[in-house]
Amino acid sequence: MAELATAQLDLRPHDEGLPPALAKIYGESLFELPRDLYIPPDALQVFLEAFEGPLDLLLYLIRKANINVLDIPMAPLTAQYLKYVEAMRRSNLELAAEYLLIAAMLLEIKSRMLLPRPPAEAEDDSLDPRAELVRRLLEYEQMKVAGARLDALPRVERDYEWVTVWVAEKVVERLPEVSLHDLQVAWLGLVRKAKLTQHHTIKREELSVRERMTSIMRQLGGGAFQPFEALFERDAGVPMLVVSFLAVLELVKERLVVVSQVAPLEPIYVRLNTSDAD
Amino acid sequence: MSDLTPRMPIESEVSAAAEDSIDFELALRVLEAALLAAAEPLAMAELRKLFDDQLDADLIRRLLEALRERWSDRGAELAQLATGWRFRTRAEYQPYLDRLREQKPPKYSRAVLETLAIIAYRQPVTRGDIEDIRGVAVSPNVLKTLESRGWVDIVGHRDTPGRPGLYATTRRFLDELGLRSLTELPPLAEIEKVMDLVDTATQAAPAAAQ
Amino acid sequence: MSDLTPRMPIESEVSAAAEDSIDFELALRVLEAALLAAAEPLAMAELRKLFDDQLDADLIRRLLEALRERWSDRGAELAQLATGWRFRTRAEYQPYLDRLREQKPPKYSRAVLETLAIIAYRQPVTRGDIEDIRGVAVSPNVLKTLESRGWVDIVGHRDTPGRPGLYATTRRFLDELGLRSLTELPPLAEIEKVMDLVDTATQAAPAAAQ
Repeated sequence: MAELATAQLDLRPHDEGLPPALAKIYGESLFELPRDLYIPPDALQVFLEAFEGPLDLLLYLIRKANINVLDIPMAPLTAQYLKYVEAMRRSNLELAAEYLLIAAMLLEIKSRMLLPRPPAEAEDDSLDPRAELVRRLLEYEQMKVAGARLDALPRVERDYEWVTVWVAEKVVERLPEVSLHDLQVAWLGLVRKAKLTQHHTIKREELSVRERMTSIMRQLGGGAFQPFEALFERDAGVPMLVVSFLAVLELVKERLVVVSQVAPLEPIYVRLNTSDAD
Repeated sequence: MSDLTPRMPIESEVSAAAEDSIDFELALRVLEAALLAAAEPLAMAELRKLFDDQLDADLIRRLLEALRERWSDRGAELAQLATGWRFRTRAEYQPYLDRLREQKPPKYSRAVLETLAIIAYRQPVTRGDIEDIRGVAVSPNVLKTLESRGWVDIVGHRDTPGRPGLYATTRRFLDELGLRSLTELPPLAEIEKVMDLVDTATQAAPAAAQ
Repeated sequence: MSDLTPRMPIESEVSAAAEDSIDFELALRVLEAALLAAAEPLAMAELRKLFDDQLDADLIRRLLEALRERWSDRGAELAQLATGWRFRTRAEYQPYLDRLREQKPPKYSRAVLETLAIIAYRQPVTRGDIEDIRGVAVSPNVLKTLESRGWVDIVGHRDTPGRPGLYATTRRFLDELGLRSLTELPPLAEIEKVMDLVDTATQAAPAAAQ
């Protein structure tokens, strides 16, 4: 049977779907299956690793022998496959269960093909014992080719790189934004919480006085005496003069400024109330 | 800027356009800056946001075409991907860029590539499905490799004993292989026709086999 | 490519250069691709590595100048930094790019807002005043936040024990809130009326609920 197999399987090179080199053995690339049965154990190990499994090995045998996958000569193929399996076993190589499974499948197909079929069955296409094997081989080969095609697609990192240009943005810390509404709500919260009854009635006039108080305090910021008249802008109009006057009164009342006059009718001076000046 | 809409903004016309060209130029540069700086592909919705949604998608598409044309002879190119648009360097300069690299990008084994192909073309599939097709057990490392690259993930579970995970490819897989959708995957070898042949062959076969 | 060395590779000469221009173009594109893809600025040593150290630093500097010139009217620019060269987007397009970032501006805490409201409406006030109104201690951080923002400052000291600082709002506070004067602050009377209504309602509500 062994001779038969070798004789019938023409191992002409076939350049589709072959691993580029099966293995390196003693420094030489192994491109073809050895024709004789003896394969050095090291080589066998590497040889086995070159295949992705029994389907891959079978496909290789079929493609290499240039057999029509749709009309597989089961006897020689099975024989050759079994020789490799047997060789692996003899070399005590660990043999994946899948290889034995396919071996069993091949033997089963071969034996069924040797049996004469009942005429009824012969009518049914699907009952060619090889159909399932052929389907699996073709589907596997399809995915094997698809894997190679995916690998051939230009891929990031290997074939090109993403462009990510640095953003020139100045590091601006985003500051919280406050709206007038926020202030209203905050005050609302205070009123609700503290139940302010007296303080919270703030009229526009009062606000303008308080604003003027602040600006007068800024104006007096140096701590020195300033003439009272300096606090009043002549061109500001009567309402503003009143507001400024009220502001000074309020500042005096709150003891924030000190007003002094050396003698009646002498110039009036104002300065911030600082304790060390007291 | 909306007054640009009727114009065909192809590169050659840019210089011809009189007042419009300023806005057109500005829009092109804004797009260019945003796409150059983006860490991910920018989808149309984001590109529109650049202009406060004032430019419609059609116009932006034409601007992108103009931009792509403008980049046709440069070190990088504008690519349309599954999740949007992004600049990438041209493959022809990669040999030079590789000189700056400390380590080579990973090469994937046939086991990884075949598994990826099965997930890509047959998704969603369980590990069992993959093993059926490949005829061998699938090592956990193979799936881990693909998952950690962000190319596949589990999208659900099949309602069979053990509730095995169903694997599918991600948008990132498409982006990183330069595809806009799964329909752009390389076509499969035509197995259906072959299968027809199988049927025909098996009809003829019994005679030959006997 | 070394035969390029004697030429002055400025942009205007590129077209003039006959055979050399091909290599010059190639070198420019390689540089462009590498700089566009780099995550960090590329130092001269790395740029030279792109060309297997076959181009000298002087030539590369001239190439970079040519590249910079070529990018002078685009969405990004070539910048020379302390550690090397890199592309960066132009600051003028930043406002557009910012639109892609949906990050909301941070918010001030209630303590900060209430303190600000008290200073705005009741100025000048001491920290004690603020604490009286708020009914709780005011953390130094709260006032520091407002001071460092430039919205409040100390305009004087009250003549009481400890001479506490008097806080008032600044010109900048008005500017940044779009007010011409404090009198443009929202009148509180109306809010309080609403408050009264709310209070009445809440007083009425329990009765209704019972």
